Amino acid sequence: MIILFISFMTLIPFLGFSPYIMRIMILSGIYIILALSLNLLTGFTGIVCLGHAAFYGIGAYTSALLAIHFDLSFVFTAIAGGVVAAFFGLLLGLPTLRLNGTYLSMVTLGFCEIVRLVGLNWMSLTRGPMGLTGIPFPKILGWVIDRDAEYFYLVLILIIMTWVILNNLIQSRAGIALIAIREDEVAAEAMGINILKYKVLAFAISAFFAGIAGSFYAHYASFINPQSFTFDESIQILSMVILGGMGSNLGVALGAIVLVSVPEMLRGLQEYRMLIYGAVLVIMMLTRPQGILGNPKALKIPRNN
Amino acid sequence: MAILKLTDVHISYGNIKAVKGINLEINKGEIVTLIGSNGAGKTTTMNTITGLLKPFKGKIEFKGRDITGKNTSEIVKLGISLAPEGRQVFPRMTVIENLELGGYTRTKSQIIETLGEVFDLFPRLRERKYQEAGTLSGGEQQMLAIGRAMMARPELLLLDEPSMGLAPIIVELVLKAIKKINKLGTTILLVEQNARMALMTADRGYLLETGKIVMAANADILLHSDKIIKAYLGENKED
Amino acid sequence: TSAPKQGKDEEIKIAVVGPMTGDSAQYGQSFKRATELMASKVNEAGGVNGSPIKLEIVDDKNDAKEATNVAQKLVSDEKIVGVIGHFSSTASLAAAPIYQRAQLVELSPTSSHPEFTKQGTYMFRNVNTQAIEGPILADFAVNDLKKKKIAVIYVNDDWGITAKDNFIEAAEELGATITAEEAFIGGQTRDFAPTITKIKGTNPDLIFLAAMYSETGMIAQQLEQLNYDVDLLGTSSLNNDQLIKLAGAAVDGLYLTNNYFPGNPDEKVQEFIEDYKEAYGVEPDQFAAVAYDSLGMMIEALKTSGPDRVKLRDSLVDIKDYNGVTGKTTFNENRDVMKDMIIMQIKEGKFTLYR
Amino acid sequence: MLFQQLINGLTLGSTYALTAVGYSMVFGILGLVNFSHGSVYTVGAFLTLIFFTALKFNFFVSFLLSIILTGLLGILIDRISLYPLRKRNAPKVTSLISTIGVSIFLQNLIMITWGSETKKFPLVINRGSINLFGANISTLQIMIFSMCIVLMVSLNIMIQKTRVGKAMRATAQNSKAAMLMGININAIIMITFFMGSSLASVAGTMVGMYYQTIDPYIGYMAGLKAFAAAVLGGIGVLPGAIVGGLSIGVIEAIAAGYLNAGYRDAIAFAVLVLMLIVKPSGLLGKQASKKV
Amino acid sequence: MHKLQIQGLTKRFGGLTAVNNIDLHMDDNEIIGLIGPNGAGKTTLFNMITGMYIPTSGKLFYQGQDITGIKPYKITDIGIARTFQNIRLFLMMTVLENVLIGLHTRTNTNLFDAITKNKRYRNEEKTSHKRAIEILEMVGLKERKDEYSKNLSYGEQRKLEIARAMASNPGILLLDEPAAGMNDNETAELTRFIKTLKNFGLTVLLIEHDMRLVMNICERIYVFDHGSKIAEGSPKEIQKNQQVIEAYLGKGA
Ligand SMILES: Nc1ncnc2c1ncn2[C@@H]1O[C@H](COP(=O)(O)OP(=O)(O)OP(=O)(O)O)[C@@H](O)[C@H]1O
Ligand SMILES: Nc1ncnc2c1ncn2[C@@H]1O[C@H](COP(=O)(O)OP(=O)(O)OP(=O)(O)O)[C@@H](O)[C@H]1O
Ligand SMILES: [Mg+2]
Ligand SMILES: [Mg+2]
Repeated sequence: MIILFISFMTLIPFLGFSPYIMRIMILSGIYIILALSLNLLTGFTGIVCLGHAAFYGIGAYTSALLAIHFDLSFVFTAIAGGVVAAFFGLLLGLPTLRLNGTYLSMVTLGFCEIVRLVGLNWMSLTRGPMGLTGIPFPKILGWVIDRDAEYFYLVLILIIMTWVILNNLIQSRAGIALIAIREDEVAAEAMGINILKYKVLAFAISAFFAGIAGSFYAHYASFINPQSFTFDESIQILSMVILGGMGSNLGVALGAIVLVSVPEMLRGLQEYRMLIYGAVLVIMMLTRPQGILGNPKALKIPRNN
Repeated sequence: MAILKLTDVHISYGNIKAVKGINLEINKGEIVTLIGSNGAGKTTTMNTITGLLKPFKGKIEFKGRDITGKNTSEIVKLGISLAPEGRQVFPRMTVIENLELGGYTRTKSQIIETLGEVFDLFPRLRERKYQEAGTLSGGEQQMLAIGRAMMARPELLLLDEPSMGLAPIIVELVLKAIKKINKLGTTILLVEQNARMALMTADRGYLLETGKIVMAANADILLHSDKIIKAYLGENKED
Repeated sequence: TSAPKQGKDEEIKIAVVGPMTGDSAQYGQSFKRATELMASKVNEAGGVNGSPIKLEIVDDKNDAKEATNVAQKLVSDEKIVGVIGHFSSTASLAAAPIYQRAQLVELSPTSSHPEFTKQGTYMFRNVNTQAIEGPILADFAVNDLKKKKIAVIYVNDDWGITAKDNFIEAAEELGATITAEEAFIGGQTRDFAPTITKIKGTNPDLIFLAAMYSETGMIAQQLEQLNYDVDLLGTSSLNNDQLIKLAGAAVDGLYLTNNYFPGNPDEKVQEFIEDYKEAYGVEPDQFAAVAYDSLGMMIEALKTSGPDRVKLRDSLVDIKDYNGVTGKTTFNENRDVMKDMIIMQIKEGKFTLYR
Repeated sequence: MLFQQLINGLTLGSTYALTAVGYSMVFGILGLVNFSHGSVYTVGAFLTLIFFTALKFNFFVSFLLSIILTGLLGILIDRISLYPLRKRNAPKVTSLISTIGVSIFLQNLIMITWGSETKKFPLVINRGSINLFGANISTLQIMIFSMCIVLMVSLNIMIQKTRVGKAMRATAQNSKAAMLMGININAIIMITFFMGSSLASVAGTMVGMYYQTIDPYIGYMAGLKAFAAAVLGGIGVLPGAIVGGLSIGVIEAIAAGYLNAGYRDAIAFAVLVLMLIVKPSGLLGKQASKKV
Repeated sequence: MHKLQIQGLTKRFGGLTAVNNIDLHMDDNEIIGLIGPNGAGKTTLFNMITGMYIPTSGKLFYQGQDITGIKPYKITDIGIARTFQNIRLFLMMTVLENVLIGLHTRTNTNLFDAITKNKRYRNEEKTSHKRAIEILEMVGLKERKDEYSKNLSYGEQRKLEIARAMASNPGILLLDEPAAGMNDNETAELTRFIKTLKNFGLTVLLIEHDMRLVMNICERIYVFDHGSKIAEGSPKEIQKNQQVIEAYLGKGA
């Protein structure tokens, strides 16, 4: 089944889609990685992160700067992007020792704004609002990726990697520990779970994959500026997770595809486009509050609260 | 005359059928108890009477009026009050604020009067007037939940396991209080795990098993029924 | 490359891209209105060599990522022979590689970022770069107004930064001192009181504003609220009646450069203003004017090239002294324009010619 | 100059505070962050402007109409985008996305109906100003600031002392138990939305007057800052919203005046993050007592 | 050396002394009762033993090791597990998953094992699963293993809490009113169950208001009132203690 699916995916570039459609698919791919990584944090650990775009941006800038200045291979710059993002994830995870709920969400939002504004103002490093241009094509072992099909395969590989790693992680005892933390921190701690350790871990891993997505994006778009990593972007990613169904990897992947495609499909509506998009978002939430593939049982009343 | 009447009431959680067509009647001035093992549907029934859950079939009448599907706030205003399972106090409000909210549908002076009665019944609550309810001990919270339900001076008082978590000496007190307020005119529906105690307090009883009423009789008849002795009282004969 | 076969009356598609939604939507609207006006004019007159012009108005929300999506979509549509857009340099820059690869002209009416036209051979612009406008402004401030102590408030985007850098460089060369250099974030900062208070502390003779009209209006009003009276100088981007409507007396006395002047008695200009007002009920602004001319030039070029992407580029390069509502325009070897500039001043609620 | 900057900061902060109160109220009752609040604020400002300039009503009539209509809009938003979710016990984050949808919708609706260009907001209050210790303080600044204080005090009394206020708090803490007390929680939620949204209209109008301009995007940053202010003060605690708003305003003014204007928001957010780490339940928020 | 030793333990909340200078000890394989009126400080003592509250003063020793002020998750690791008076299950997790969480401290595959799903990981998976099912069987919830725990009735939830606590294979099990919400028959069953725990070698500290349960299985009983220890002894002694009768048992007992 899975093999069938993957082999179908490998065929896609041969089906003669227009470059535009290919571009949408590749972009969806980036958002799938972002949504999967955020799902670990929001869907499983229950931390509503309003700053995921910051990790995405940190990964993008790290990778782009390394590639521009040192002409390094994509394998290296992508991992570096992931690692630097993970480092910031770790930092952001530390306050969770004391902070919870909306207060924590606020800190993630603040972090996102700080990162964007630093990106906007630190001219010597980031070239501020002018952004980084001329980011080289990704190079892997001397192979230069510069065609849509190649980008498509690269993002596909990244998705599969992210998927497998996150999926295995979630099924492991660490994964159940995260869910337990989401459900009841006090009880989780009484079960011997080191809350801080797991939350920091969730932040770092989540940020790592967001960073990887960022570095792919940077090389793919060949131009980045702080505008691409705003709070709105964080919200967009969060919407994908919630729309897709928190805690369901397949769901959030679908959520990503839907939320990348819908605005594209509405493009013809010009100024009505965002109006309709807003309405679509509300309607989607109302029709499936648990998300496309979320568990409907998740909506029943908890007995004791 | 029946003050409360349930006719063929069915209640489900999604596709789990918790209550499967029960008929139940409580007359004015009675103490009626509903007993049954874990998961029999007692709490479900209580919550449905107060409108927290909606039955998918059947009819609930209070004082001859159909209240099926009405909002909880309306039902409460008609004179039904519930001390719920799991206490459900307002954790970040003080004890006295919790009690005042119990009398939400009444006037200030009425509240003050009943407040005194509740405090007399549970002196511990008077001591802890200004403590946040969330920091009370389990038993203290239970006292608060019972006291809060009494504050409404309802015509029909529903108590879901009021003795849970209370010290034996307080349990005795609560049972006495139940009898007393009953004498003063309040009809009571009591759910209790301790069947012996419940049946000794009540006039009549219903036995609920997996969502169905399997026995209904006067309390002393139930107290001596073989089935009940075996399933609910058994064991403890020895002491 | 051979042009796709096309009959006489088959329409020629040109895309107009700009922010139709988002916080710069008003500029996109100007693009849309002006180009539609031009297109209907041309079509009424029989089109280009008999083929009507068909505009495809596209929204990029002034966002780099959206811009690349749009570009990709446009290059895939073979019917489209040229693109007017995008609005900001950021969007234009982001999209440039895609147009270049597909050999589709990207003529931006407004992108003044120096790097923009260096992205490839298909990028054109119809606005003076700040490298040209900055020194003109600096010269005016120092030599004409005789202001030696100048404070700068600039919008923290690519345009604002190049504008203030070019201005400051030229001004300092002419012997002026810059007392303060304060940034704000476009579409986000609305409160300028702290910045103004700070600038007031440095006691400049003049404040140079590298800002769009909406923020300039706010700055002027807040200056007034704080009872601070100082001369203001701005760029051609302020040439918009909205500025006066917004800020009224607060902007009286403000100087600005320009190449489009509604008060220009030139028949062409007056006709444009009339038609625009009739069609949309508002006065055209600077952005409308440059968009109008941009499409005008593209149509001019199409007359000789026919609907072919590559040929269109070549014939655009050759355009000499196009006589539009923003003056005479010629592309230089970098596909940048050099337009003459005038100095205007706002007096009693009107833009007036100062020099 | 420091004094002038403090005044600047306090005025700016007051505008955040007014908006933050609305956030805080809705959060206090429903435990959810209503991201459409920023757009509601914009609608409020536009309604006042439209009634005043296009329909030529008296300013105070316009203001009042805007307050009422915006309040009703709040109720409508709840009914359409939140109530159905509440009824189905959807997770809180779902409501978050739903309100974001509403926000996008409203913002674009404003843009389509009233155009996206910046509009002049008439100055109705006399612009007189006084000079205090070398600082310039306008009547409007004094008015905005006092409005803030008056609202803080009166709202706090309402929440703490009145029956409706108590019902609001009860609903916030345990809605099921609140129903059992005979509280009509739907009515309470409606009142909350009405009040929160009409406060947004007050804030929008005040800010419109202060900056003398409005555009469809004023609500975006204002919304974010107000949310930050509400959280900083201790979300759900009304005086906290005011204190939080004022603090952020002052921090911003100081950052812009003495450090770097480009970083002013970054500094404001950084201070916010640090303060929250030091005091995790906000400045005036009480640490939830953890009884196990 | 006692298995658990408590010396002069005190906890104050503002002006209120919830636990006042308590000495208490437990030895291996004992079942000890802890009773007292509502608000006497019993749950507070549990909270201190498990690290959830930091004692105002006094010391705690587990097998001779000072455990005062240690973080709750480490206490569990060391070997003390508990249930909560206000049930705290992971409501959106299944019955089985709840028990698997209980096994957390007794499993030790790391992230690398999990991501690669290697042999070590798969073996441990299998054993934990088996163990969890065994425990569920013991409390009679095996049939409901795939149910969300929030869908269980009150009594069933109590049982699941005990099962979850037992999963960590604790040296000492702290039970806070396990029989609350159970009827007499179920309580009797619980009594038997706790007795079997003793046979498995467990040490149990039990808070309970159901006197039949307490008197039936506890070897020694401590009685608290207003935070202080007012009595200590065998069930027989306690039942006759006048002070205990007055403060707690009442005449009905
Ligand atoms: N929210 C819910 N979702 C699904 N099933 C539920 C829910 N609440 C209760 N149930 C199921 O309904 C049945 C009846 O539960 P109820 O709580 O009414 O029992 P009870 O008689 O009060 O039991 P106890 O004595 O343990 O309190 C049980 O099988 C329970 O598992
Ligand atoms: N966090 C807290 N803040 C303030 N007071 C507290 C706190 N926790 C407990 N108390 C008080 O300390 C006393 C002891 O509470 P505790 O929960 O230990 O009682 P308990 O003996 O377990 O009673 P019960 O049998 O009713 O459960 C109670 O009076 C309670 O109100
Ligand atoms: Mg029950
Ligand atoms: Mg207790």
